[in-house]
Amino acid sequence: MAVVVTSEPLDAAAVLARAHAHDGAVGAVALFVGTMRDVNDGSAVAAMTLEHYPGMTEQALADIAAEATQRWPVLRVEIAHRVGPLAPTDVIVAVAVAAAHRGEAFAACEFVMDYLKTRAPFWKKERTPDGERWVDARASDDEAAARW
Amino acid sequence: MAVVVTSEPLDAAAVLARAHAHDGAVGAVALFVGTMRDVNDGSAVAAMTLEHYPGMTEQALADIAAEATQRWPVLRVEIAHRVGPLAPTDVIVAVAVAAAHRGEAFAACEFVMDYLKTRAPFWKKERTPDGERWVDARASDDEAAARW
Amino acid sequence: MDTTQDLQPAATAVRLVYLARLRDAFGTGEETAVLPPSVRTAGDVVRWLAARGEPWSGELAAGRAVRVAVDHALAAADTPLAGAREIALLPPVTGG
Amino acid sequence: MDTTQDLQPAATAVRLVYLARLRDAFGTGEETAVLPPSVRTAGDVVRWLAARGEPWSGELAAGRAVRVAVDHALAAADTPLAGAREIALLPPVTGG
Repeated sequence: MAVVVTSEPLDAAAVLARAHAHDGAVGAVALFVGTMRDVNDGSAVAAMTLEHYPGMTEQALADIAAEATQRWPVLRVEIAHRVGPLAPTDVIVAVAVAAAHRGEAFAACEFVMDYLKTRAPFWKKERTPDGERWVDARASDDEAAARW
Repeated sequence: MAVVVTSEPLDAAAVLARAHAHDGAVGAVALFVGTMRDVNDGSAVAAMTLEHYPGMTEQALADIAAEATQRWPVLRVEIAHRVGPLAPTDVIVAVAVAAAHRGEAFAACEFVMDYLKTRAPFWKKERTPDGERWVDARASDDEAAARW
Repeated sequence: MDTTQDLQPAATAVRLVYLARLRDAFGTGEETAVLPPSVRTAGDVVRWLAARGEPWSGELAAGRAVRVAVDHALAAADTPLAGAREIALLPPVTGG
Repeated sequence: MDTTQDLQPAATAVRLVYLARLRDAFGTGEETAVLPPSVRTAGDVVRWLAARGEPWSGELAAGRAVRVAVDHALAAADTPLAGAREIALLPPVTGG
């Protein structure tokens, strides 16, 4: 189980490989990759900065991974999150969950994403033709997290 | 949208990359990777052969991908499935779905796997210390597919 | 010549394909057969083959999970065979 | 010296941290403050800061979505501050 917060480009394939870990007990790996879109709420987005709360961020992600491990029989949870300046198509987040079977891998991966989206201290600031703007939280994210 | 059936080792990262396609409209990619375990139903499994029904296989996978594209607003569905002899930890299947948002990427990816597990003509034959055996279908797979 | 034959569609040969466990059980992966006119649906094919006796009767007994693909598409028991060129018998699939 | 002061715990300074939109609005990312004894919970901190007037009152008005982290852990409104060293005010998060 590992958590990475970095301002370097993220390699989703490396996150996937760490979760699978060449482990013969693993039958399923669910990977989610969040990437930067070039449009949001109807505006073109040229660039983005991801701010976070150093010190709390790593702990929040580790807590979410630990919670997933408690709720489902998973073998490994890997979370990597980018911070700092990003360009469209860049990877923002990669979450990989390895398990014996696919049901728990999918569920735990989706759970981690839903919790991360509502509990991990990251904030997106977009640069659009009209200037910079903080991204608003989505009600649908709260609803998604409330499912679990 | 692409379907690959191959006896060569699968590269899940390449499947992921094809789904994302460096496309600024993509905000989410869900990837599932099924890998060979070294144990099943309590027996050590040293090797496996994946048989399929050439001619039908590609069509069945393409139909499943098309169905996912109809049901959810997804941008790309990529399916790659291994056939022939496999060793533990080898990738059996990789399914990647790209979408604007994560909910539909997760749902469509899980749907493709559930349908693939019950409708695509693949059969696993395992080599165990007691000899070769065809793997039995799981009732849980039928239940998973019936959800959609 | 029996004139009632003229009322039936011309009998054409179909390819029958047996996969995985069924191929092992039947000792062959495929054969060519001319189906009798009474065999009109995917379900009819299974019952017709089961009537051959063992090992067909055991593997294809009512209640055994066998699926039929007609020209590479999964069929239901009542799917008509009209014009089919290849009919495959599939044990429950276990890929992925 | 006022003897009633002796009944209160010794006032200690805490670090107050403001993130993202709140940092921009307050014009500062952090400050050190000595909280009055009446400020005992995470919710109390928000109300105490809101009482400073604008821009605090607007950003921290009742009903605005602001979360509090006490020593790096998300807190509920009634989470006690006892012994807290760093209290952060977070707008709704938007990562991932």
